[in-house]
Formats: sequence, C-alpha cells, structure tokens
Amino acid sequence: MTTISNPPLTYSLTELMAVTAAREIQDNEVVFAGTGLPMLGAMLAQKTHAPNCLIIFEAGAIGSRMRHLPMSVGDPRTVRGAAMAVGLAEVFTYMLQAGKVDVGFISGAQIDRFGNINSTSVGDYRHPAVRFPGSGGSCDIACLAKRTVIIAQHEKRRLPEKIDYITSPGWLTGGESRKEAGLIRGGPSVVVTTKGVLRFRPTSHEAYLASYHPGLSAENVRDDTGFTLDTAGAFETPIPTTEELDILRKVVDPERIFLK
Amino acid sequence: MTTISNPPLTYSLTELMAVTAAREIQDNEVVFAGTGLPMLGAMLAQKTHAPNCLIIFEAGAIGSRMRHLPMSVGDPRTVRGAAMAVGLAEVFTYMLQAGKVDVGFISGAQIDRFGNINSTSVGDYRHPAVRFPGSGGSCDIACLAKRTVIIAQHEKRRLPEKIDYITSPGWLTGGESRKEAGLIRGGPSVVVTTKGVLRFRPTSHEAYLASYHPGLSAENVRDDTGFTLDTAGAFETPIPTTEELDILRKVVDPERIFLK
Amino acid sequence: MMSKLIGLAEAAALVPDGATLSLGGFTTQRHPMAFVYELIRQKKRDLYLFGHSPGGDWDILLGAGCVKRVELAYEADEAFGTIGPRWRRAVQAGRIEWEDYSNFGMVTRFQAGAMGLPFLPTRTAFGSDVFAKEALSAEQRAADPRTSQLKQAVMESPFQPGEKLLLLPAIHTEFCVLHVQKATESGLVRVEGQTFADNIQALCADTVIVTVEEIVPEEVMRQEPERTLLPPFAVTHVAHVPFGSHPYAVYNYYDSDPRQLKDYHAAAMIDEDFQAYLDKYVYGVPDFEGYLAAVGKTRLDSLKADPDYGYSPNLKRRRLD
Amino acid sequence: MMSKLIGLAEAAALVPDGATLSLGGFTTQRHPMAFVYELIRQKKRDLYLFGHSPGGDWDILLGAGCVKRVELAYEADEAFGTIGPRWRRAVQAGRIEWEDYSNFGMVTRFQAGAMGLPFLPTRTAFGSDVFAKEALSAEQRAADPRTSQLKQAVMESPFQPGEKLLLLPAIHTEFCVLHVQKATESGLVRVEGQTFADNIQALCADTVIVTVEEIVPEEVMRQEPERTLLPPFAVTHVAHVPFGSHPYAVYNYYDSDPRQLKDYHAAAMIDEDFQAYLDKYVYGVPDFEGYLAAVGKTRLDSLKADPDYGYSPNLKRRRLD
Repeated sequence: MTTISNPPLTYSLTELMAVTAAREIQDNEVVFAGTGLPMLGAMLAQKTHAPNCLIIFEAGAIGSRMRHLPMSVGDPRTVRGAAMAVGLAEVFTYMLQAGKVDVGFISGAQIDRFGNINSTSVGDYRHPAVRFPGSGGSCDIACLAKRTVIIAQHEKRRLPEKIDYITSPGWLTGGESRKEAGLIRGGPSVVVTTKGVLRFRPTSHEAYLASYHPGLSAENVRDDTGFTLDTAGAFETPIPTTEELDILRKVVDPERIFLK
Repeated sequence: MTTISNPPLTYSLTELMAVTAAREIQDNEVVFAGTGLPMLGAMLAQKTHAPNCLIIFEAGAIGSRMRHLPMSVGDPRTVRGAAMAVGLAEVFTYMLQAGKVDVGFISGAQIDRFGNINSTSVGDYRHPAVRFPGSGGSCDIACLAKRTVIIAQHEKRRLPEKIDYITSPGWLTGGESRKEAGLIRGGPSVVVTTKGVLRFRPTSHEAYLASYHPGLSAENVRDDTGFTLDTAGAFETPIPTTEELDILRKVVDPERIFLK
Repeated sequence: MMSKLIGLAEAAALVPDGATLSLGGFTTQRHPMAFVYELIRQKKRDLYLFGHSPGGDWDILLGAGCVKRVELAYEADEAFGTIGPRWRRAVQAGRIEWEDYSNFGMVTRFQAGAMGLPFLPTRTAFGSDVFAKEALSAEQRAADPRTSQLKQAVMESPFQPGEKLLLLPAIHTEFCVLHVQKATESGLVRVEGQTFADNIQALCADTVIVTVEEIVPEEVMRQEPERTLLPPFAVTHVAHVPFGSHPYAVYNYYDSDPRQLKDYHAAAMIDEDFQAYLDKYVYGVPDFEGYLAAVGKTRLDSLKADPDYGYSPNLKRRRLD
Repeated sequence: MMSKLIGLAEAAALVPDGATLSLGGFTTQRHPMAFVYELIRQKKRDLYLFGHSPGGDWDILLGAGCVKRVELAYEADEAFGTIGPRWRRAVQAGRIEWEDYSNFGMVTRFQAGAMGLPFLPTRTAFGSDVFAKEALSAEQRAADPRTSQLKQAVMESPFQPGEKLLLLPAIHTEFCVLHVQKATESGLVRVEGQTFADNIQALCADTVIVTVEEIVPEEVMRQEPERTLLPPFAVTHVAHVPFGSHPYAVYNYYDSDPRQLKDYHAAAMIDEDFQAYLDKYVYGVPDFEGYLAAVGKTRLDSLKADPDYGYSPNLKRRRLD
C-alpha cells in the first residue's frame, strides 16, 4: 500500500485515484461503470458533487443506488433499489449504441499513447504468453460512449510504444483515424494512472501528462512511460478533500473491498 | 342472419364457420389469432379438442386463457391470466419470424385463387375508390406463420381473377413463386368462406373447393366465385357437433358479440 | 430528484406545427386521448404521424385537420369500428399523404431507431404490395427530410448465400406521447399488461411526454425495477391525467367505452356530424375535465375495472340500443 | 397442463458429447452450477460453448476437460478472481479453441438467433483487434458447421451513404441451460433482477433446461404475466435445484460465497490442486446434495439473502483470513 502524506491529509494512492476518477463525472451524466475503481468513483460522485448522475451497468442495472459496493457488474447489489432492471441487450443497444452514455470507464493491461487498450493477451494473439479475460464490454464502451475514462497501472511495460492487441479502441493512430475506422462518436478523454493523469491533444489525439501525483515529478512519470510523453505544463494532481475521503471511507467502501 | 337447419341441429352460418375454423387447430399448436371469427375459433378449439394450443396476439398477450371474448387483439381481456405479456416487437421477432407460430388467421376484402389477400384498398392504390385499414399484422402472419387459415366473405367480386393489391402474400402466382420471392416458409392451407371451404393443390398451389356448406351445392359455390374453381371431389362441410355449439354459445360468446 | 410533472395544455403546447410524432397504445387500449384532444383544441397543423396500429387517436386527429402525412400499418378500432372513418375519407379524398408498411415493418423501424441503428433487417413482406408499391413518390420523399429517403432496401445475407433480407429504415421523431398506468414524479414509468411498442417508440423520440393514470412514490417503483418500462433519461415530462385514454381501455383501470365509440363511429361517417362531435367534446369544452363532464360520471363509473379482471366484466359491449 | 419437471442427472444426460451449449447468468450470478457439476461428473467431452461474460461455470467445465471450443467476450469472476485460471492456462497451453468477440457482439449474435435472423448489424468494434483479428482459422471454420463460416461481415447502410455497420452472425445452439429464481411445473419462468442475456440465449436453442430455486403455482405466475421471461414453448425441461448456482449469487435467494470462490481460485492456479478440488466437490460426491453437504449447512445459511436487500448485507467478502 502506497500512502501519500500531504499535511494535514493522509490518503492512499487508491483513494487519490478514486477521487480523481469521480471528479471526471458531471452531475446529470449517464455513467457506464465497471468493477473496482470505477465503482468507487461513480458511487463517490453520486454521493458528492453529482447526485443526479445515472449509474448503469452492462449486466442490466439502470439508475443504481447502491447501499453496498458490488463485487461485479452482475452483483445483486447493483439492482436492489435501481430505477430499472433489464439485460445486456437493452443496455448495449438502447443506451450505449443509441448514444445515451456520457462517460464510460475502462481499464486494461496495456495502453498506448492514443489511449488504445489491451485486455486480451500479451504475445502472439493465437499463441499468447499471457491470456487475460478478454473484452467483456470494454470494446463496446470504448467504441460507443461519448467519452471514456481509462484507469491504468503506470509501468513502462504497461504503457508501451505499441500494444499487442487493441481490445478497446482509443484514438487509434490519432488524427481522424478513429472516425475513418467507422466509429461514430467518443474516444478517451483521460487516463487516471497510478502515477498521474494523462489527457489527449485536441487534433493529434496524442496523450500528454496533465498532472503527476503528489510526491512525484513530471520527470518521474515520463521515465516510467514506454512512449514519448509530453510533460510541458503538467501540474500536481489536486488532492482529495476531507469530505471526499470521509464519504469514500465511511459510505462508499467501509468494508475496504477496493480501498487500500 | 342465415340459419341452417340440419335436423336435429340448428346453427347459424357464423357458428358453422367458427367450428370449421376451430377444427383447423391441432392440440399443442401455437395459434396467432385476430379479432372476430379467429378468436371464436381459437377459443372454441382451446375449450374442446385442443386444450393445450397456445393462443398468442400480436399486441403482446402470449398463452391467453380468456374468460371473456375480446373486442380487439389489444384488449385487456387477452392479457389477464395469460402466460406472458410483452409487446409487438417480441411477438413478431421471437415468435413469428423465428418460426414458432404454427397457424395464423387472416382475412381481407379480396382473395384470389392463390390465397393472396387484399385488405388495403380497392382501385388505384394511390387514389383508391375504397380504402381499408391496411395490413396490420396480416402481411407478417401471411409471410411467416407455418401455415395460414383465411376467413372470407364468398362473393364473386371478393374472389376475383386478380386482386387490386396484395396485402398478405399467399402462394403468389403458384408453383415455386412464393419461395422465389424470398419467403422462407408458410403459405395458406385453407380458406373458410361463407359458402364453403377451399384448399390448395400441393404443387400448383391453386385453390380448389374442398367442401360446400350444407344447403348449397358445388355448382352454387363455383357460380359465386370470380376465378375458375375446381369443384371435383367436393363434399358437404361437416356440421357442428352439439358439444361444439354448446360451448360456442354458452362459454365462448354468451354475449353474442361475434355470433349471429 | 427533479420533478418532471407538467400540465396537459402546457405539454401539448410544446408540439409545434409540422412536428414528427408517435402516439402510444394499440387500436383500442392506452392511447393518450386527453393529449390528442388538447392537440386538436390548440389547432396543431401539418403533423407527421408514425405508428403501427393506431385507432381513433389518429382518426380524430386527422379528421380535425391536424395531420399532413402518416406512416402506418393499420387504422381502425377493430370490433368497435372496423375502419377509421376519417382515415378512409381522407385517403379517398386525397386529403392526406401516407405510406403503408406492415405492423412488423413499422415496429422494426421503431426498434432500429431505439437501438441507434440506421435500419434493421426482417424476413417479412416479400411478395406483397406492401413491399412492391409505394404510396409516397420519390419526389415527395426527396422534398421532405421528415420521411426516409427510401421506403426500404433489400440485401443478401453474407452468411447464408441466396438468403434475402428486407432492410427497413429507422424512425426518429421529435415527440412521442404515451399513456400508461403508473409513473413517479421523477419520470419512472410502469406499464401493466401488454407493452405494445411504447418503449421503442419512446426511445426514438427527442421529447417523451407520458400521461398517466396514477402517480406513485419513487420507492414503490424502485422496489420492482423489473417493471420499469424506460430508462429515466428517456422520459421528459409526466402529466397526471386520470381517464386520459377514454374512450379506450387502460388495463387494471377502466374498460373501453362502447357507447362513446359507437357515437364516434356514427358521427365520423358524416362530415357535419363529425364537426358536431368535435364541437361537443373538444372545442366546446375548455379542457379534459370538461370532456369528462360531457361524457358523464355515471358512464365513467360503469367502465371502472373490476380488480379481479382488470376490465369491466359485465360491461355491455354490443347491441347497445 | 403437462409437467416439464425432470431430475438433474437425467437432464444432463440429454447433452451428448460434441453438443453446442450456452449457459445463463453473468460472471458472478445465476450460473446453472449444479448442472455444470453434473456435466463434469458425467464426463462430457468436446462441448462447444457460446457466451458473453461467463465466470467459473465455464472455468471449471473447461478445466475438467469437457470443452473443445468457445466463443466469448470475457471469462473471469470480476473482483472474486480477475481471470479464470483454467481459461488462462488452457489458452496459453493451446488446449482449447476459441474466438473473441465483445460482450455487445456476443449479445447481438444471440439476439439475431432469437429474432430468427441470420445476422444483426451493430456499430461496435471498428478499429479494434476484436474486429481485425481472428483466433479461429478459415480452415477451422470451414471444417466445422458448429461455428459460423464467417466471424463477421461489414456493409454500408443503404439509407445513410458512407455509414458502416458490422454484421454479426446469429448463434444457434442445441442446448441452453439457465438457472432462475422461479418457475412453474409447466415451464413458465420468472427472473428477479437483471435478466442478463438469458432470454435471447434460450430463444436460440433447440432444447432449454431451466434449473430453478423455487417451483411456484401456475396461478401465481399468471397473475403477473409481465414478469414471465420466456414464451411457454421455449422451455423444454424444469429441474428444481435450490442453491443451484452456488458459489454464485441468486438475487433474493442467496449471495455469492466468497470463501468458496477464494478456494476455487487458489486451487485452479495449480493443476494438482484443481484436481483435488474436482475430487472433493464433483467426482467425490454422488450428486448436488452431496456437493451442498461438502460445502456445509453453516456456510450456506450464512449466504441466505436478507429480504430487505436481496443479498446478505453483512457477508464478509474480503480479507477472509
């Protein structure tokens, strides 16, 4: 567990990331959430600055008001007290494909400088060195949400020049390439990593370092990145407020399921 | 009201047609029913020889067990006590298009010798002399049920050589033409009219007279038909049984909504 | 939680002349009739209607001169009236533009719109004139973006060579108006009985107005999320309008009104009588409360659903005189 | 009304080696685990599985050597185990054939099958390797009619020139097995909470077997036809199997079993330990009652759902040691 001390607050790296992710959600937005950090972020946002955000899960819970943190997007905890219970087909077609999802959360084992993500396998695709679970809904969220927030472990080998398999398309090769491939909307807006926050240039769609987490420098982050990372203008990631930490610890995840 | 006396039974033409239609339904079949005579026939079949036939309505009631005769396929009477309540999309795709409907009932203002039906308009299509409601689900039932039972008024002008508009395709121009048009199954198996029962030759798919109603002759029926009708081998339509009439009058339509 | 409640007149005022619109329900159940009367009272013109099997909701609306063009499969009240009288007359007199599809065809078009697709494939209509003929000319389509530029298209399946599919274009409307049994102030909606195509009609509209028999608390609705018809963002406004579907039925609330439907069909056969009907029930009353008063409390009470049936089991439906 | 009740062993015996099969549920809820254990006990071989986001139902089945080929989007238990250990090992060792789609892609394929269509269009996957790469070779596809001859196809919309759609081939399976909360003897089925893709999976199968927590009377089910998941003809057999999804959750009945899932994931990382797990919980017991006894009544009781929540709110889910 990494603990960051920024007097007078003490918070963990996971807490910082959850708060940073939560702040990407605006009030009244439709949020397509996944297991782990995205759930922490979505629940925190709903209980702080975005009380009217609509949380949806691909397994079929719409407008969730969770009293306990779920262990999966198919968990009964997502559906009790929800606005609507349906199935995957309804969520993917009527909501995601129809353009009703404002922000989707995704993650993966590898990510490149255009926000393309690999959660399928490392090595040769047909004879992989390491196999992961596969796309799940990540490819679909990456293709069809209005924007995506990516959660990533920040290590050199996980942020390489070229990833082994594009499970979830980001800005592909930058510029207009995403549109040219046939994708009608969306694209990654931010990558919240264990070391900082990456955003994307408006036209080239290349990632740049927006902020580095407290205790690190822009150079630290750049050195741990496998692709060339523009760090000009990067600032320190804003720290959690007392209220955010309080709600995160006491309301969102008192069992410390995902929080460290 | 036409009353037919066949000692010792007295029954109306509508009753004879309802009984004749009901006998087209086998036990355990899935029956796609419409308003009027088809409802009488389906309810009568369910309460006599086909207790396990599954009655479905395009508006969304599946497995109906009606206590009162409905006035429409969207009537609340179709859904109370039913096995399942859904909507049109589910009935048309999951049941009709998927090939789960054994027999569908349709009717119309005109019918030709291949069982093609017009329920759209008479005269020039864009400037019609008489406009009818339109297809509703009839075109779809005619295209996608495994077989169809047609109910028709038997008059020369209603059974012409050529109908003005094909709302519901039958055997089209006979032979293999239905298959060649792109229809993957089905076709009319019988036409129950006010004067007799027509069936279709196996290969040519041309209509022939299978039976004439009591009190009429094959010649009577042929003379009231606008297209050439083969009457060789036609017999008299079997009359209702006492049990059928009893159930029809006391259980199916005691209010005499459709019965005359 | 923001309230989406709105008044009926205010809701109808949102619909401009020339708007594209779909109405919920099926032939004789759950049409938003109170809303329809209000559209007529507000003298809307040139509406474009999209539907599968409407009944008198469309008939009175187009009889009152509110409608320019319709795309549909059927227009009648089934056993209460086997043809929409004003629909028949409007077509025969050349007073309306229309396009014919089948019920499955129109539902496929709504479903494509709801799913965010430009079209969906089906296996229906081949060999028919619903497939072979077009009521709207290519010029009419080209001149008006409210109608699809093509009625349909045909393709061969890349997976089963030789297999033909009919592709039907998605519908998108500016408005969809439903009438349902229950809703919350926040816009969660529950339908009892058949859903018809209400959900997919709503999902292809920009603005969805739901008129409703009963407002229920948020907690009640959230106890059974399986019964919610639409995601919260799909409902824009909710108007509380008991008896809002009269003379049509609402399962578990009230039955169809055979007397009113008989009167309507008799009146709608003759131009002058139809005008008199409009004067009595729409123009001559200030609002839907006025309409219900004109129908009369005794009649309305006789329609109320018996809880054991969901309709009125002893209602006289035929041979009313 | 004919009874569709069947015993679990008898139902599993219907599935021959080499059969095509889909299983209901989603990652950590409502998998037909009792049926899966019975398939393993009966030593089925060369099964072809189709799914979107299975969890340990597939993992144990393919670990036990029952599976030849899978088409899927994901295989893991989410926070209980972020990779299916036997799935990972099978792929890395070249012991299994597979094809990757996205969740939306697999669901689209089931929906096409359910709708009686050869394919459905979607807008997903463009630009990805889910779209660009194929795990099965053209030869493997050509040699085996259980798999679609084409992974997918692309077309341009005839309605919006320049707009590309991805066409995904329908799934048809010989068997579909679901685990749900309630059913009647006659085969009417109700799901509480999320439906996942259970309905469309069932509708593209020849034979549908439903294992169920509770048998309810016909009249109860018919009081709320809105809650029925499938048309009656879609359900072939019903087996009454309380706790039939353990160690996964069934909303309103019991929660996931964190201890059992932890034990499974620890065991499934190591070949010998996985065999020992199978010996203890599957081969070493005669039937599902034996399995439940091996898990223990105290544990099962601790999982029971609190009616106010539909799950067990005080269940310890992390840091079990």
